[in-house]
Amino acid sequence: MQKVNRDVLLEKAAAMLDAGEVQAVLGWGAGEFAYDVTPRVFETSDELRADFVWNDFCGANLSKYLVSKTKKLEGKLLVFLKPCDTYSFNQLLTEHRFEREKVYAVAVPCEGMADVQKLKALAGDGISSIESTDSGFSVTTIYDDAPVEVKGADVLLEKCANCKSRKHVAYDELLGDEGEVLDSNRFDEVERIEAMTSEERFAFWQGELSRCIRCNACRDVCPACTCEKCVFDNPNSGAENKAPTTSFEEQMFHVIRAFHVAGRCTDCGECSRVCPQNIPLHLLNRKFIKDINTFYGEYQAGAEEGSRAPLVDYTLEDLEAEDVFKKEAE
Amino acid sequence: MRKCSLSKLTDLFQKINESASLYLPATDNAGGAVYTKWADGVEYLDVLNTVRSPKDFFFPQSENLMEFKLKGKNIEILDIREESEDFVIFGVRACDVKSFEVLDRVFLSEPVDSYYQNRRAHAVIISMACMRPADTCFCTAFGIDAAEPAGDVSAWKTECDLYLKANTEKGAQLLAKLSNLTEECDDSEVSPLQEKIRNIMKKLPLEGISLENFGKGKTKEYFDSPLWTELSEACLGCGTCTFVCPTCQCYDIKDFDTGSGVIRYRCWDSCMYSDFTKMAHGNSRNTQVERFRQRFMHKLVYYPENNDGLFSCVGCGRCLSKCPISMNIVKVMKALGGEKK
Amino acid sequence: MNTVNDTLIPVLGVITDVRIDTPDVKTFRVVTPDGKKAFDHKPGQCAMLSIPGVGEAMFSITSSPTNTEFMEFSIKKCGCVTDWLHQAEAGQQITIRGPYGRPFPVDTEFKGKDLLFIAGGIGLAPLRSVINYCRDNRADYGTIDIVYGSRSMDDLVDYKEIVDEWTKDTDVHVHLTIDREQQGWDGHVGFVPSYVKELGFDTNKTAIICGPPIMIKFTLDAMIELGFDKTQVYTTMELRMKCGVGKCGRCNIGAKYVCKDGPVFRCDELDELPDEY
Amino acid sequence: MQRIGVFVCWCGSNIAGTVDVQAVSEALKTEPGVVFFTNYQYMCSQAGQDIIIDAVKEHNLTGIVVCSCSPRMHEATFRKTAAAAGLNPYMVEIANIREQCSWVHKDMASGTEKAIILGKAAIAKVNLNAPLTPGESPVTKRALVIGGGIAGIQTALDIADAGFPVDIVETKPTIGGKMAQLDKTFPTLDCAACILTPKMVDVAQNDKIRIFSYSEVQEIKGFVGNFDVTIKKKARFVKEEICTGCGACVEKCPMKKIPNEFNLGMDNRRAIYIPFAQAVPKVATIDPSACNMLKNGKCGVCSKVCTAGAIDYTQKDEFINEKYGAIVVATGFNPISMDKFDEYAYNQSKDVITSLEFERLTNAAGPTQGKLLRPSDLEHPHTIVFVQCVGSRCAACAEKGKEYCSKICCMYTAKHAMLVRDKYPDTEVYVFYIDVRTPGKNFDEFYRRAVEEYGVKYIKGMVGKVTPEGNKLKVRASDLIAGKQLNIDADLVVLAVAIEPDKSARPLATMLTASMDTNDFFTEAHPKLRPVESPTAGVFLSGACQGPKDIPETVSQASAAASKVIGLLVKDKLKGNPCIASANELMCNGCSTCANVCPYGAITYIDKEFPMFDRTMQTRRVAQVNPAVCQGCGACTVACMSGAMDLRGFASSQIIAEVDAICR
Amino acid sequence: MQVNEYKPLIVAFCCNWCSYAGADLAGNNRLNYPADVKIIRVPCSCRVNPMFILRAFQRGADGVIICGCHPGDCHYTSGNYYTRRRMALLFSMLDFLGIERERTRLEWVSAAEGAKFAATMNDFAETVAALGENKRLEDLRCKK
Repeated sequence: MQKVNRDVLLEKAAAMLDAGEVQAVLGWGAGEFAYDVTPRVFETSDELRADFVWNDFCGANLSKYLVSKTKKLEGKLLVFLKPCDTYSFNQLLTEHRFEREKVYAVAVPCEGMADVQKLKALAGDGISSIESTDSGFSVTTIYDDAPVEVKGADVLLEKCANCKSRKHVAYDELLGDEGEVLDSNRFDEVERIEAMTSEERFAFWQGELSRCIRCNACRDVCPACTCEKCVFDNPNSGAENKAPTTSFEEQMFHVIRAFHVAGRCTDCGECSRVCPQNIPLHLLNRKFIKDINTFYGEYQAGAEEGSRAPLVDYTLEDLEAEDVFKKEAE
Repeated sequence: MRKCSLSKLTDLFQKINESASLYLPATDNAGGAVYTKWADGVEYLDVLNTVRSPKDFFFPQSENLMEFKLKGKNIEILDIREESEDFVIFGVRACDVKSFEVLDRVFLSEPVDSYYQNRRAHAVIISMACMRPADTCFCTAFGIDAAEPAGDVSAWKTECDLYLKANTEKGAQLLAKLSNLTEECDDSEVSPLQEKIRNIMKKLPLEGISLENFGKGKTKEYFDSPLWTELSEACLGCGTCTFVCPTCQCYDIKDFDTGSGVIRYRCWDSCMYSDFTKMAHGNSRNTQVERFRQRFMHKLVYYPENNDGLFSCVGCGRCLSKCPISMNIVKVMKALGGEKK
Repeated sequence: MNTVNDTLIPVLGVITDVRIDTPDVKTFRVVTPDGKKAFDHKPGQCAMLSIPGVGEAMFSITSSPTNTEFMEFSIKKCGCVTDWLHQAEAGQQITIRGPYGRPFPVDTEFKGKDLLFIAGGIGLAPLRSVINYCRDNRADYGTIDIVYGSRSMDDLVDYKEIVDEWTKDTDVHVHLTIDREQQGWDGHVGFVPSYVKELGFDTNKTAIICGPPIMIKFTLDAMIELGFDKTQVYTTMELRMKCGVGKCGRCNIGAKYVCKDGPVFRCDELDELPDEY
Repeated sequence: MQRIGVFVCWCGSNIAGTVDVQAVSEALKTEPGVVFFTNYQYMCSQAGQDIIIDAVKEHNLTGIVVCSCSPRMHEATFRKTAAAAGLNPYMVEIANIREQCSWVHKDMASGTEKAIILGKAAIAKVNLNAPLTPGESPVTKRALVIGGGIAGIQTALDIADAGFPVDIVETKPTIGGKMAQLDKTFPTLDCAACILTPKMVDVAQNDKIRIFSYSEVQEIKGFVGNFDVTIKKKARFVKEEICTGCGACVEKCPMKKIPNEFNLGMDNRRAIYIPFAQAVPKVATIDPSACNMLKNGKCGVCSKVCTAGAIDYTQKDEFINEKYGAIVVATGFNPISMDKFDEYAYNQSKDVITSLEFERLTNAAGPTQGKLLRPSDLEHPHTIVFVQCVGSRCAACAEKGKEYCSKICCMYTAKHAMLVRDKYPDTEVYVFYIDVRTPGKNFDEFYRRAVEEYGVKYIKGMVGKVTPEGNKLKVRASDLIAGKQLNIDADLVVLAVAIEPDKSARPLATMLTASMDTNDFFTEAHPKLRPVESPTAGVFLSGACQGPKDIPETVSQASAAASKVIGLLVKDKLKGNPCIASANELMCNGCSTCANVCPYGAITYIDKEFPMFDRTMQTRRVAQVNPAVCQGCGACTVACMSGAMDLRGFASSQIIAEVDAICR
Repeated sequence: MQVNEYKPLIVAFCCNWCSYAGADLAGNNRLNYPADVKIIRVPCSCRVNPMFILRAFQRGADGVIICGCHPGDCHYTSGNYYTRRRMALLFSMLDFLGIERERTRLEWVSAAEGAKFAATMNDFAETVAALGENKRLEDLRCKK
């Protein structure tokens, strides 16, 4: 599926490492199977050649790692960024989360990343090999000698199926061709829920949130969640909580989590990707994004470095809270 | 061994449910399975594994331990424990059944945890042999036979029949209640099935994992390994692996002020969390490397050291499929030299 | 169900007396509401005190097991629970569970030995129980030396008891020191490790050290310099106990659980553990 | 936890009438931390305060909860009490059981229950209070007066008198304001110019006072004691320091048909002009919208005739930056627009005029040199109808006009009517009124003289419609006392138009962060007890910007404001509000979100080194709050995701404790 | 058995400069509103953290109202503008989650609007009472 070959990325990174232009490379490392790719810092070109991967399972957004990894290095860190990752990159820069000078950002075009769960649902469990083809995958399982052909479009990660932009908004160097900002249907699902009655919405979210196990994966993977200490971990915050003890705690955590990233969330979709319980967390973030767009004008967090987030801004003519629902009805 | 046509499965569930609440894997409406209290209309979902492990039955994510009422300088302690009801868990995979043994050694060792014991004593476990193990399965490494799952009753499911075999007194009692719905058959009827399963197990991609290099006395060998830094590099420090893990049992005890009293409750905690070991003396595991090492050392070295060589991992593969960054015990074992030569 | 006691369910305790030891240490006397000692314990064991809504915390029982009337806890103000306790007054109820941990081997290894207690600051609290136990069973032990140091005169815990009782015992030798010169102090000035070296004890003694980690480290070095073997030195790590029952998953150092295998360790045992403390 | 004393006030029967104070104090005694409780008739009285002081000493109290009236009333009182007892003043919390309980609830049961809950909330909060010490900041010993009318003039003179430098900023080319346009003043009938112009001269000659005429306030930053103000001195194209005010340029200016604002457009001025003879500063100003030289470079006459060489066509707006310790707002008033009042035909007939225009018509320096001639044909009017309450005292729902009474109209209308009858006894004068309001020294006597001695016809009733017909104005009105409709053929109709705050007031209020009421009058810090101060520290109110006022009232308020300013400027240091934000550096990640919402720019960032667990140091960017600049709004505390930013006195934990106590 | 009439619990966050003063004025003018309304004083409406609102619901509040200065009148210039955005988004989100939108409200009440304060509280209390108990955002542990 991916148009840019692994070797293009590899040679770029290896050359810069060997030339001493960067001290390390932040990329994706090979796993046990074709699909279990782990973000990894490579320090030598030998390591890169052995373990670096760029395939259809590199969904992980590497930008958040820059916060901690740049602190540990004296020199520069080369990072590979997909289009959506560059939005997070900008947003982190806006919030002074790492030093721009310490990063060499290499933009990589992306054709969308695959969701292993969807793939397994179509191809079956017991996967022994996955071959990427032009249109998707050829999957072999231990249960069948013949490979199963799966269309790439059918197994895209949610965030890729509703990709907002194939354009990189920040980089030092671009490999391959630049893409466009897309007209996505990413708010369709939000609208579907908005169209429900209040009771239906409540039931819908109770169903979803009740699965939450408060593993904090959504928070810990989120590039907008970079607090030194999260309110939910801080015994003095009044919100500390370790378990979804009651349905209130589930709602509290997810409302506040989404609120804290409102106006800052770039819609990178990592929260939903990593949720072990498949809770559509992106819908909460997108609800805020949609509302912000409707109430205060289009705003895409991370599109521009240094832009003023909607919640730290205002106009004298802003919508009154009581008019929120009238506006939505329009 | 007893046998029951799958067409009578609902009747079977009905019958079990008459004397004790029955729980079985059913859809979670999000592509996964969750243990659900059976009622008419709840369908058994023959998936390999539930997203959450069945440890919830005995060690729930949060449980109230006791209550306090405060008045001026006085405190009243309320013991809110109640005798658990009898219940039956159906469809527990061999790996998960093994996990109960791991948990038992923690909670039933002195001083016994009465909360856990209470629920454990009232449960009957019907296990289920795995007909379609996944690529993430590696239970064989821990000596678990997916073709012969333990539990009070072992079960096998074919296209048309369900086979049940009692392994314990509790199991036998349960099967006795079901005698009208089942017929006696010979143990050998499931042998071809078992054969098939064992053959599949050999073909699994993780078949090559070996535990030879782990267990008692290996602390010094691995503790200072430079590999931990690299392995833990991408770890987010979230609790996903620990919360989906059937054997992880770290907990925290916290107080909740309800306004009219204080509830002391216990909830899952995770050794991956940065504040987990923050205690009176400070924090003994300050970095993610140390926390990451703790988790795997515990499963592969410390636990076996204290528990006669029993590992605190059952190879269910949940962490393999759920880790946000795909780092897991298999990668750790292989990196540390846990592959068959 | 309610007939089975669970170790996590505490019993009620009443603070009957609060003694101000130092500016940040108070000693609390605790009994059950009917005036009895909550439970028996051995020297070096701990108890979990809690104030519902504030939290639980583990403390060394500082009174001697030979005291059958009440328990005492010397507590330094350093967190939620201790802050709360420090403002509590006599009559306040708290909850208590225990005893937890492996005690000092007073009835085995210590028997008949000359004992050397070395404490720094609040580190005296866990040792007080042992010292008094040994004093009360004086015949079972050889000479007792106590080296105790603190930042200043005002920071010496149990000063009154030390002066009024310990120093008056025959065969109990108390060596006090403070970190810096202070008006009204005519005793030794200097840090504990160097004082230990200065005092130059016989290497046939069994030593028990407790204090801040850095003090323990340097004292241990000093002892070894004096010719002591690590097998002769004991310490306690009760600050690393959390749930008390070895199940919550925090207190382990390698495969050892401080709650169950400790908190009392012989220093050579610690050497066997990975460096995570 | 604190050792808390709870003091429940009866406030006579104000609280005790609806709240069982005994029950309240009993119910609160078992709350955590409470070691003393009592109730008393008047806690705010000396005896009441003594109870508190004694209790603090006797019971070693560390926190005080007073269940009484609004903290806006007596929080300061009880803080002083606490201080007197040796306690930090910020260890006091007030439960408002009067304004927000006993006065709004009727029955004892619910009032008492609520009072107990409010008390619990206050106890929960005070348990988490920490002693606070106000920071100190220096005071710039200079005052700014915005507006150069009689209010501003009086304030400036009084402040200067005390020895402090004062700057006056006036948008018009001259100071003097509305009073300079008046003819006579009630009730003494002395000439306005005769009493005002000497004061204007005093201002000009006072070396402590600088006048920025033809100027506007552009930007205000800072806070009490340390305002940083940018003043825009608009280009008048005349060098102020050189111009002698001789008037030669005015005389020669060919642009003659510019409506003269000073005479409310009833005559004309030139493109270069001096508003009136006694203007201060007496310097010419070129109206750039009218001057040919400025518009197209053709003319230059004034420059040629100016022997002093004061004309400067290239002059630019000038921006002056100055620091002030205090700011006095004296922006005054204007009559409201008559555009919406078609019934009075103001826009149809020149002979329907406002009272202010009437002032100019009767003023010797006015367009008619003081002769009462009607504007349309310069004939002497024989029948004059005065209409009161035009746009004042309108119903709340009315689409036009003001709800309030403009206060000065009754008296000036009586003055006008009396003066007409005095000078022109042949003139018939009618006054239509709703009520005649004359509270004030010698006011009612004055009004009665108009009726009784001068024969002014006062008719209680409203004018329904004025219709111009030929050279007459048909006035249809009702006489409410006689109960009949009246039709009067008038020659002149004078409208006592409502007055409203000057339009510049609202943007100014925004700059000052001072609050306004719905009518754009500045709000005073307390309507009774602090009538000349704005709630914003360091901002004072003088004259009609705070509400409609006549001259004596304005002058007394002006002096009062001056005395408040002097009281502030004599201090060398100001104690700040200690209830300010502060960042927990251990939790701050330096994301700048808080700085983005701070209205005062109080938050900056520094790179700071923090020791790590492995004894290395890590540099992190962290927020720092300037305690002298922070005003304690708390916007940053909510913007901060991690909760690193908190507000002293209103900490999150305290508010949560209040929520919990209320919801318990 | 005594039948208890359902009384909603309403938490009102009032800014110190306008709305709290407005509430005081309502008191001065003896304008009635239900005793179910309990006011918490905050320096500015922008001090109200969404967490406080959720906390109130958790602990048993049936309605939460935030009152601040009218736009343009904020004592701190801009606090209420931030409040307006925050609350608009929060309220919309709560509605999205299926929480009754009538349970939360943001009102501008000036120091001069005692009557408006009382009228607002009467109206809000009535609206919340009509909704009945807060069931969707409650914490069962805090049930009395």
